[in-house]
Amino acid sequence: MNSTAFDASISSGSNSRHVELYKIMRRIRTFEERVGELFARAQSAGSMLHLSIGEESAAAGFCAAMEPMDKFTTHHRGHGIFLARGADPKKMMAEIGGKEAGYCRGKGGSMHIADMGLGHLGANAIVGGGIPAIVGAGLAARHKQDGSIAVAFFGDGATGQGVLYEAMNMAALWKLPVVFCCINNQYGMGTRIDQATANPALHERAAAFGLKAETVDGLDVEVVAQAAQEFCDAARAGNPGFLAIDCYRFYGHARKDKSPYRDPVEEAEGRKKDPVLFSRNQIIKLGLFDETELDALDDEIAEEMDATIDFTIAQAEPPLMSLFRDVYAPSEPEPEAVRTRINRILAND
Amino acid sequence: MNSTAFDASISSGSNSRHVELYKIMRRIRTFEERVGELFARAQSAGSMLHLSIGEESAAAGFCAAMEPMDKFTTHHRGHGIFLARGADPKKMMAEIGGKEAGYCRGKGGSMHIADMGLGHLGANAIVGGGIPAIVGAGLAARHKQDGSIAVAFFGDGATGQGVLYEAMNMAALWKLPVVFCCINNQYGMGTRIDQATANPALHERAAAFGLKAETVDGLDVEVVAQAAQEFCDAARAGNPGFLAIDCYRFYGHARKDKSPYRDPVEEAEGRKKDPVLFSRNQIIKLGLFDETELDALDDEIAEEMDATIDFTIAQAEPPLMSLFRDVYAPSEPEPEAVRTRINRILAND
Amino acid sequence: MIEENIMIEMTYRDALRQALVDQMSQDSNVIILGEEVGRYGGAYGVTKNLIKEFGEERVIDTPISEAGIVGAAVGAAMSGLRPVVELMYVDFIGMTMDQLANQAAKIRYMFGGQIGVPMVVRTQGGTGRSAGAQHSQSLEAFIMHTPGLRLAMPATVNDAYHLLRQAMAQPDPVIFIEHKGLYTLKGEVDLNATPLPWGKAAVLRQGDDLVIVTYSRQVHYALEAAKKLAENGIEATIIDLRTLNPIDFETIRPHVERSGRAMVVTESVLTCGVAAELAARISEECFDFLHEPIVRVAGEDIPISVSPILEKGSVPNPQMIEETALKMFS
Amino acid sequence: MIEENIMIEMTYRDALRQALVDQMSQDSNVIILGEEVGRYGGAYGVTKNLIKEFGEERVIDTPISEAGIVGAAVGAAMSGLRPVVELMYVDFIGMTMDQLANQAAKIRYMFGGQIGVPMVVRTQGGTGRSAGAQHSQSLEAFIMHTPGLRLAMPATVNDAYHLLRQAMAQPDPVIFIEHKGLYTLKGEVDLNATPLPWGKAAVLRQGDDLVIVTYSRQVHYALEAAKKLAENGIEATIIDLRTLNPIDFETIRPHVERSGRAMVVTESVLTCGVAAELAARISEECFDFLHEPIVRVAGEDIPISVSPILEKGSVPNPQMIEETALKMFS
Ligand SMILES: Cc1ncc(C[n+]2csc(CCOP(=O)(O)OP(=O)(O)O)c2C)c(N)n1
Ligand SMILES: Cc1ncc(C[n+]2csc(CCOP(=O)(O)OP(=O)(O)O)c2C)c(N)n1
Ligand SMILES: [Mg+2]
Ligand SMILES: [Mg+2]
Repeated sequence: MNSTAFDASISSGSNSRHVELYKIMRRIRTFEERVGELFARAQSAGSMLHLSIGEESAAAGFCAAMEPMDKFTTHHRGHGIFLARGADPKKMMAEIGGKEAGYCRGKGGSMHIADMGLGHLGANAIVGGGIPAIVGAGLAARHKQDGSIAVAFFGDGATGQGVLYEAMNMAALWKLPVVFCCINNQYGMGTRIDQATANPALHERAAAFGLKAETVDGLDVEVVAQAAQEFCDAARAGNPGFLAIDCYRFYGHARKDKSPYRDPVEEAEGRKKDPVLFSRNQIIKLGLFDETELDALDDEIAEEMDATIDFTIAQAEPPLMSLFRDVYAPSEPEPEAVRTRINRILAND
Repeated sequence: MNSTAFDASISSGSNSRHVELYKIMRRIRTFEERVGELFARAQSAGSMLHLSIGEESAAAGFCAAMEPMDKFTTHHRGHGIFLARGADPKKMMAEIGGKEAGYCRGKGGSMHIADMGLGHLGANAIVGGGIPAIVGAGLAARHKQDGSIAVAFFGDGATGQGVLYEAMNMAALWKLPVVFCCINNQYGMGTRIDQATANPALHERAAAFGLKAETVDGLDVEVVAQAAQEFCDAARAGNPGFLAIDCYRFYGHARKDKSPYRDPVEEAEGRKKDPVLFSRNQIIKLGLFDETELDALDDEIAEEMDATIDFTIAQAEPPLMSLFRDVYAPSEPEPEAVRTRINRILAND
Repeated sequence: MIEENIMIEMTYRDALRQALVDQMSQDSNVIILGEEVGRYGGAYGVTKNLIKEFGEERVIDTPISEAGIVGAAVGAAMSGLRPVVELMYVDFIGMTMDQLANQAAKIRYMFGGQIGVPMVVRTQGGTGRSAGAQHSQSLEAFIMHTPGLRLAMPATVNDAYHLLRQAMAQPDPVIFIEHKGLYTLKGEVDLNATPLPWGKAAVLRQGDDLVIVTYSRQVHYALEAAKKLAENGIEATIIDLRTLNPIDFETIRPHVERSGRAMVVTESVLTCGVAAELAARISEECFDFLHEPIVRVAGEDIPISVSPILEKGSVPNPQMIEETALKMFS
Repeated sequence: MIEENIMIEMTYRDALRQALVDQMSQDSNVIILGEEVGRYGGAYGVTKNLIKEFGEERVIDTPISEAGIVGAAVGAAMSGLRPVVELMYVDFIGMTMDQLANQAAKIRYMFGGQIGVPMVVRTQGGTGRSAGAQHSQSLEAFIMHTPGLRLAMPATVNDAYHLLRQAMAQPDPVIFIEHKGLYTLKGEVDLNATPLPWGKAAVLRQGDDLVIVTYSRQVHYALEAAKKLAENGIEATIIDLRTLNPIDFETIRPHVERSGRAMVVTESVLTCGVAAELAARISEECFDFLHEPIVRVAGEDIPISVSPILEKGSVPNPQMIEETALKMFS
C-alpha cells in the first residue's frame, strides 16, 4: 500500500479521503522519526535536520489540493511536504544521508532536496530564499497556459525577510497563479512569533498587497485541505493568495536543539495540537477504522519507513569524481581541480 | 531673511506659520529650479538630479514637526527635505556641482548629500537603501534617552523594496521612536503607482505590521504639518508610524527625462496640485500678505537662490589628492594608489 | 534569411537591442523582466519599443524589487522560460547576491544535475557619468568569484550583438555586464556571420613587446594607448577577454610567452579583483617566460566620487596605460 | 584589574564571548544585534547568557531580516552606538551586501569624511559540518574587494579574544569572520597582555625553505603540514594574516625574499579569491626573489556538497598542503 497525494481517493471528498490524509500524515510522522534515528545512529549527513512533526496537516492538507503539474518550493523544514507530494522516502532518506542514491546524489541533503519530476523546485537553506522563484514559475505557467499553479511553502520566520513582500507584491500585481503558504509553527529557531513581530496576524500583510489572505488552524487536516483547495482554485483562476496554517513545532529547531528557551507548559500544550492524533480519532469517531485496524496501518508504515534507514546505510557515498560534475551543464568543461592546476604549473616550471 | 524649519514661529501655530511654511516651500521650488539651471549650464556633476518640485509640502510640512536633535535619511529626491531642515543652499548647490565647498566636499553629489549637524544621515542612490538606518538611529535614541526621533523619507517606489518591510517590522516590534514617511509622487521613474502594485493604499501595509499608519493629501501643507506633528509626537512616545503624503511629480524623473510615458492630460491635472500655489492663495485669502508682498518675498528668495549658482561656479573642484582621503578614518593609512604601487614594483624589479 | 554577410553600422545600444529582438523572435520562451524595461524602454534605452513589438507578457515592467526580480527569473528559468533580467545598475547587485550566488549559481549542483538555470542578467557598470559611489562601480569580480555563474562583458558593437545572443542560449546563468560609457559607441555588426565562439578571447592587435589583457571599455583605452606606444616603438598585443567566465587562457598564453611582459587592465577595484586573478593566473602559467611581474592597472581601492575630476582619477585611462607600459621598458 | 599576565585556557568560542563581555562592560555604547543572539545564546553559542548579563536593550534578538539588521547597525553606528551584528552564517551575506558595500563601506567617503560607521559584523564560515552549499562557504573575498570594509579572521583562541576586542574599537566597519570548525578549539589567552597590533600578521613558525601564507582554520592545517614537512627536511615559515584588510605585507616580504618560494592557503574559492590577491601581490613585490610561481592552494571552484566526502574534497587539507610543498621541491 503506497499512498501519495495523487491517490484518486484523496480528492474524491469521500470518507476514504479521511483515511488517505491520515496515512499521508502518519507516513510523514514516521519518516521524520526515522530521520531522527538516522541522526542518532550518526548516519545522516550532518545535524541540520529540521523535522516537521506537528505540521503534518499543513503538508498533507495543502498537497491534497495540488495537481500533478503544479510546482512548488519549500523551506528547510520540507520533508513532510515532499512526502505528501509523493516523494520516494528511500530516495529522500538517502539524500539526507548524503548518499549517491539520494534525490540529489548526496550533494543537496535535507535542506536542498528537489525533484523536477514532482514539480519540487527545491528546498532551501536560506530562509525566504525559495519564495520569489514561485513568481517566476507562475509567470511560466501563464506563458505556457498549462493550467498549473506554483506554491511557496515557508515558515513564519520567513515573514521577516523582505523578499517575501517583493514576491507577494509582484504576484498580486500580475495576478499570477500562485499561492504563498506559510506554515506557522510559532517559532523561528528560539524566537516565538510574538517576539518577531508586533502583529502575528500574518495574513493581514498579504491582504494589504491585494492578495486573497487567510489563516487557518492546522489541527484538522480537513480544514486545511478545504482552505487549500479554495486558494489553489482561486490561484488557478488568476487570483493569487496567502494561506497561513497555524501549528506547533513539537521538537527542537534542528536535531541538536532541545528548545531550552521554551516553557515546558507551553510545549506540552502545543503538542496537544497533534494533527495526526486528531485525524486518527476522527477516523475512529466516524467509524471508518477501529484502533486495531489503524494500528495495523501504522505498523505497515513503520515497516516501510524502517526500510529507508537500512536502504540508506547500504548506499554508497557519491564518487569523488562527481565533485566537479554539474557545476555547469554537462556539455561544458568541468572546472579544473586545484590539485591538477598545481601539478600542471609545477610541471611547467 | 533666512527661514529654517527651526524658526520658532513655525511651531507656534500662529498665522505667521502659514507664511513660514510658504517661504520654505518657495525656497525649495526656487532652489530646484536653479538646480535645473545649473544642469542646463553644464555646471552640475552629472545629470542624476531629481527635483522635488510638486512635493514641497511634504518636505516643509513634515520637517516643521521635527526637532533639532531628530535624525533622518532621505531618498535621491531629497533636496527639498534637506532645505526644509535648514540646510545652507550654497553648500547644497556646491555639492550638486561636485565642488570642494559642498556638504560632502564634492564626493557625494545630489544623491549622497548629508550633514551630521542637521541630523541628516544621508541621501541615498539606492532606492530603499537609507530606510533601515532609521531603525538603528531609533535604537540609539532610546539607548541615549535623548528624546529624539528618526525619520526615513522615501518615495512610493521604495515600497517595492523588501528592506522597507524588514525595517517596519523591527520598528513596530521594538516600539522605536521612528516615522516612515513615504512621499508618494505617483511615479517611480516611468512606472505609475498602480503599475507597481495591486493595492496603492500603501499605508495599509504598514498597519499590518502594527504601525500607526495613514495617507494624507499633500496639497495643503497645513494638513501635512498637522499629520506629521501627530506622527512625530506618537513616535516620540514610543509609537512608531508610517505616513504617506500624496503629491505629483511635476517634471521628469531626472534632468534628462521628459516623461514621454505620461499622459499630458494627467500631467496637467497633476500639476494643478501645486502646494506652493495653494499656500500662496491661502495666505492671500487669510489676508496675511497681498500679491505684491508675496512677489517681493519671492524675489528675495530668487535672489538668494541665484547666488547659489554663482557661488557654485566660482568654487574649486576637490583636489586630486583628496582621492584617497576618507576611505578610512583619518588615523588610518590611506590606500596605496595604483600608480604608486606600479612605480614601486617596477623600481624593485 | 540572407546568406551573405552584411556589415551594418550601429551603436552598442542598438546592437544589444537587436540581439534581444532577434533572439526573442526566434525563441518564444525568452521574456524580459526588469525595472523600466517596458514603457520607459530601459534606463539606457536598450529595450526601447520592445514592449510594443513583443507585448506586455514578454517585456515585463517590474516594481523596484531587485532580489524578487532575480528570484523570479530563477523560478522562470527552472520552469522552461528563458528570462533576461535587466538590472539597471550593477551596483544594485548587492540586493540580488543571495538569489544569484546562493540560488541561481548553485541549483544545478545542489540538485545533483537535475536542472539548470538558463537565465541572463543584463546590467551595466563603470564610470563616466558622475553617477557617484552607488552607480559607477565595476563589480564583475563578485561574479567571477561565484562558481556556477558565467560572465560576459562586451567591448565592441559586434560583441554586444553576438555575445548577448550567445548568452541567451547558454545552459547556465550568465551575468552580462555592459559599460555605461559604451552605449553610444558606433561600430559594425555582421548579423549573419558566425561569431567567435562563446568563451573565446579576441586578439585585437598583435605586438611582440607586451601583452595587454583587458575587457569592456578598457579595451578601447588600451587600443588608444597601444597606438601611442607604437609611436615610441613599443608594439603591444591587445587581448579582449569578452567572457570572464569562462576565461580563455589558451589565447593569452602564447602571447605572454613570446613577449615576457604582461599588463592587465580593468576598472574593477584592485584588491581581490579581476586583475588579481589574471595576474595570478598569468604568473602561474607563464612564470618562466616573464621578464617582470604582471602589472595590474586597475580601479583604485576607493569608492567613486561624483566629482568628475575625482571620478576620472579612480579608474585607468589611456594615458595611464601608456605611461605604465613605457615604465616597463625604462 | 590585575596587572600581571595570566594565561587562561579556554575555547575559541569562550574567548569570543569573553571579548564581547569585556568590551561591553567597558563601553556602554556597544549593543549586540542579531538572530538568536539573546535567549538562544547564538547559533554557535558565542553570545550565551549575554542577554542575562547585559539585558534585552543591549543584546537584541531580531527577526530574520539580514539586510534590515545590518542596515539598522549602520544607522546605530552613525548615531553614536557601537553595534555588533551577528550574521549567523557568512553565506547570508548576499542579502546584506547592499547595506555593507553600498552603505557601511562608502558612507565616510561619500559624505566627505563627516562621519564613520564603527560597527562590527561577526559571522562564521567554512566547511566541516555537512551544512551544504548555502551554509559552508568562505566569502571573505567579497569583503576584501570592497574598499571601506575591514576584515579580520582569527585562527587562534588568543586572537579570537584580542582581535575581536580590537575590532570593536575600530573607527570603521569590520567584518569579523570566525570559522565554524574552530569554536571548540582550546588554547591559551592572556587577557591582560598587550596583543599584537591590529593589522599585523603573526609568524607562527620559521623556516628557510618555503613560506606559507594563510589565515583562519587553514593556519592549523598548515602547521600540521609543516611538522610533516620538517620530517622530510623542509622547513616552512607559517604566516597567519589575522586581518585581511589591512594586509600586513611587510611581515610577508622578508620571508619570501629569503626562501624564494611561497604558497598561499585558503578555503576561499580559487578564482578571484583571497589566494589570487595574495599570489598577485607577492609576485609583484618579491618577483626577483621567486624560484617559481606562487602556488595557490584554495577552495575548488565549485559549490560545497552536503556529502561529507565531497565536502572534504572541496577545500584544502593538511595532506594537500604537505603534498603540494613536497612537489615544489621535487
Ligand atoms: C537567511 C537565513 N537567515 C537565518 C537562517 C538560520 N535559520 C534557519 S531556520 C531559521 C528559523 C526559521 O524559522 P521559520 O521560517 O519559522 O521556519 P521553521 O524552522 O520554524 O520551520 C533560522 C533563523 C537561515 N537559514 N537563513
Ligand atoms: C535599488 C535601486 N533600484 C533602482 C534604482 C533606479 N531608480 C532610481 S530612482 C527610481 C524610482 C524611484 O521611485 P520613488 O521611490 O517613487 O522615488 P521618486 O523618484 O518618485 O521620488 C529608480 C527605479 C535605484 N536607484 N536603486
Ligand atoms: Mg517557524
Ligand atoms: Mg515616486
